[in-house]
Amino acid sequence: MAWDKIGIAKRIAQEVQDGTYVNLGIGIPTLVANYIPEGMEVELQSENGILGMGPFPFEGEEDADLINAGKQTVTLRDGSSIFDSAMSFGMIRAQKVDLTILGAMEVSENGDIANWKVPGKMVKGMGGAMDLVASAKNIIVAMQHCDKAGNSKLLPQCSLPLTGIHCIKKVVTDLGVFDIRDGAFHLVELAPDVTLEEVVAKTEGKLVV
Amino acid sequence: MAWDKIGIAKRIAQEVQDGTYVNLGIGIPTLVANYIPEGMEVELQSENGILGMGPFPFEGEEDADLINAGKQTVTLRDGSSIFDSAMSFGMIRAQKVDLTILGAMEVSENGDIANWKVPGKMVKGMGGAMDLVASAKNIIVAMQHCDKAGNSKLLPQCSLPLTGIHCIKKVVTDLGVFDIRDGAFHLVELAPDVTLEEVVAKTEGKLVV
Amino acid sequence: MGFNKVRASASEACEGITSGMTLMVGGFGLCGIPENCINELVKMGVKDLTCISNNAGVDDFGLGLLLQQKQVKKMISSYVGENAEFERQMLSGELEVELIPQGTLATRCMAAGYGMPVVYTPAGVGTEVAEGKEVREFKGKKYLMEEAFDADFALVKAWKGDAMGNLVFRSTARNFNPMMAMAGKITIVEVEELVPLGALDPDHIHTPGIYVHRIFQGVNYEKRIEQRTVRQRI
Amino acid sequence: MGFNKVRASASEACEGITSGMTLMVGGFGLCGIPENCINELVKMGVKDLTCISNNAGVDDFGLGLLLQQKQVKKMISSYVGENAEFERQMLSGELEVELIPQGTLATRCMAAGYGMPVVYTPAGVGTEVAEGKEVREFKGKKYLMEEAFDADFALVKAWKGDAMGNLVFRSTARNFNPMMAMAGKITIVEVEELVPLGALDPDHIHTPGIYVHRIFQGVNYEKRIEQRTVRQRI
Repeated sequence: MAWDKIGIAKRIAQEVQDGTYVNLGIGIPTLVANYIPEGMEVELQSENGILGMGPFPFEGEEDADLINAGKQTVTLRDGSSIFDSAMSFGMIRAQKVDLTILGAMEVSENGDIANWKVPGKMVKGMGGAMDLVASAKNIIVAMQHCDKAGNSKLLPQCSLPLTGIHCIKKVVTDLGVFDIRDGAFHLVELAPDVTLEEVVAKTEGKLVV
Repeated sequence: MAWDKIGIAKRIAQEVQDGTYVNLGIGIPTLVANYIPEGMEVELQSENGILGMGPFPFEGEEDADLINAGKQTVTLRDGSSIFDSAMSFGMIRAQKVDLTILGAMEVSENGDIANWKVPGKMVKGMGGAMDLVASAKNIIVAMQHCDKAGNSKLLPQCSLPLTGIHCIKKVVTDLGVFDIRDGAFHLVELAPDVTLEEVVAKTEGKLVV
Repeated sequence: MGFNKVRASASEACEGITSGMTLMVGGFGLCGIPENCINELVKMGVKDLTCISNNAGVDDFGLGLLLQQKQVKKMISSYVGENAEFERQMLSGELEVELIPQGTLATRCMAAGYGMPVVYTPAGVGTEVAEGKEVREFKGKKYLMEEAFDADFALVKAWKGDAMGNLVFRSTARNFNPMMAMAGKITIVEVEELVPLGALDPDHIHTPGIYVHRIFQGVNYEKRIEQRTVRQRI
Repeated sequence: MGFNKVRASASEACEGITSGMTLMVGGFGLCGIPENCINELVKMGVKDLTCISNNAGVDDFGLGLLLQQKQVKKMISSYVGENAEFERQMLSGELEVELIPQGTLATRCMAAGYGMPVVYTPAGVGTEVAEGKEVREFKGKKYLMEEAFDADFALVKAWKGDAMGNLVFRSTARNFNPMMAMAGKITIVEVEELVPLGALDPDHIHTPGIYVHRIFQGVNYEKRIEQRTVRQRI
């Protein structure tokens, strides 16, 4: 059994360290918040201007003025703060956010990432992704190992327009965990019941096992 | 009778317009606040972080946390705001402050100003003066026409280290009011009982009468 | 006369906005958007607008209302995905779209408000966003030079404000509003509540009034929620 | 462990500051200065410090205390006039002094906190401040390129703070403190009151805790007034 989305999120949650500030992208990364170990203190940054983001509100307690970067209604934890978008991206550029977790369409063996644009398709925009990947000290990508057509998303080089270059340090897919360094994907861990052969077959970029 | 300090301040107060933001330097410029016509709304900016600065506090009501750029205890008017030094100089650079009034040691006929340093003497620093003169839309200098030795302070070019270049639009001295444009001091008004001859004799820079 | 910033209505406040102008419009998604000003622009019928705004609203709310009326020539945004009419106009070439990173957008507004002609950001280095831009290295890291925005008007939504234009924002409805308020050549602010002078604590003001040229109390705020997400009570 | 930012005393908070380091020190004049940290530095006896601070205190208060003990190698300030010992050391060449415009000082701190490698400012163009600096013209106006500051520690004074490092400043004691808090590689904050988590309104926080590494409640604040000016009751 390869990891499902929750499996990926749970595995990434193990990478989160106590006493850190973390920015979670939309999709699987958002799920990571649910699996951060009890007793660990982690503050979530939302790039629209929150530190200390809490869970979704109880029904009836939604506040139109309080949303996250995915435009979802959220809550604030004790000790949270609100700030404007310039300060938010200022703290991102100044590398005050310890860890960024985001999704991707493609990642290359030298750490490039493509996650915002498919030529010929409707382009929605990069939002804050380019700022995050250009500045973050530590970035983990959460994604499926292959696209729906079965093509590897771990590539020698990205074929889609880039979001950022030389920035991704770690990828967690349904098949396993991979560190990116020295121009290669280094296998760190296989997902349960995933074989090395499968990973080799499905990884187009340089793989070190 | 040439103008005394209060006379200079009163004359400059006539230049202040209703509904404007004004930054007053230390010395004579500070006095200007006392002579702004009744009924006129003017907000004073203090570059340490105040808009809407009020008069000195009543005795016993001084607040160590509330001072102006001259480090004097002050008060806040209704409608005032407090901000940090970066925003304060940001609004100065962005030319949101309508008028800056400050003192000078020398002003040249092309609008240069020197007011921070005398070589060989203890140098205290430029404080915010260089930022103010480099950015302000409209700057009026308040000063004595001559130094204590009787030398003109309205010069062809400044002899002291500069604070800023091509920035001063108007000078009000004990002898009169002078606009600076086209590389000359243009006499606008003589102080009471001051003769043109005296001004001509005491103005070393190019004078247009 | 005095500062004379208070306006009675959106229509008074929006005077002088004409076709072809560049407008900054505050808000993130549908949160903290100047609803009254946008409705007023629809009424005014001004066209060929260039809008600097992080998002483009949804079909029937926010900037989507201007798009429906084909009043927008160009959008400068970071994310525009929630709007079918937008997509149609963009794909058909009726609407020009410049997509820029969200932090770059925020910082280019801020630069205008802080009197900085340009700022350097690493966002977009090595991507198509860098095309035509100066790339410069500082301490071993590459940055793009990005210019301060230049907008004729900024349309801003605040929670509370006073007659001097001092503003307080509420929660994440702050987002781009303070920077845009600082950046507009003329800044128009609508507030949910116009409070008496002296009612705002000077230490709590997010945007000092010096940046604000006109202010009015808005009406009928809908404050629509784009993604209503809740958890169950246990 | 968690974030573990709270320290019991100035002495715990200042751990790791050693001779030869560069420190940012908040405050304007004697207003909003980190009194407890400065006293602690005197006790620690660290020497050869480079201090980035708008002013240099007076003879017996503020940074003047460090100058008395000859602990400062270099001051980077905009105005330093209120201190006889300072003047003596400067004229004798014992103390190196770099005078820079006040706005440049503020903006170079801000640049560090905002991850901007450099900023452009017109302050000092055509003066000796411009010597050795890049001058660049944008839209017909000349600017100097100024680098972000790089400080080992920032010593900051706030009014209230919480265990997460969120800060609220009081009145003009704010001044340089928020920017320095954002700019230090390690930021140490002393507060008049350490309040429980949740006691600060998230909308009123001036400095989000992410910038703050250590925080403690200071003691015995003197808050000396440099120029006591009053008006008479009529």
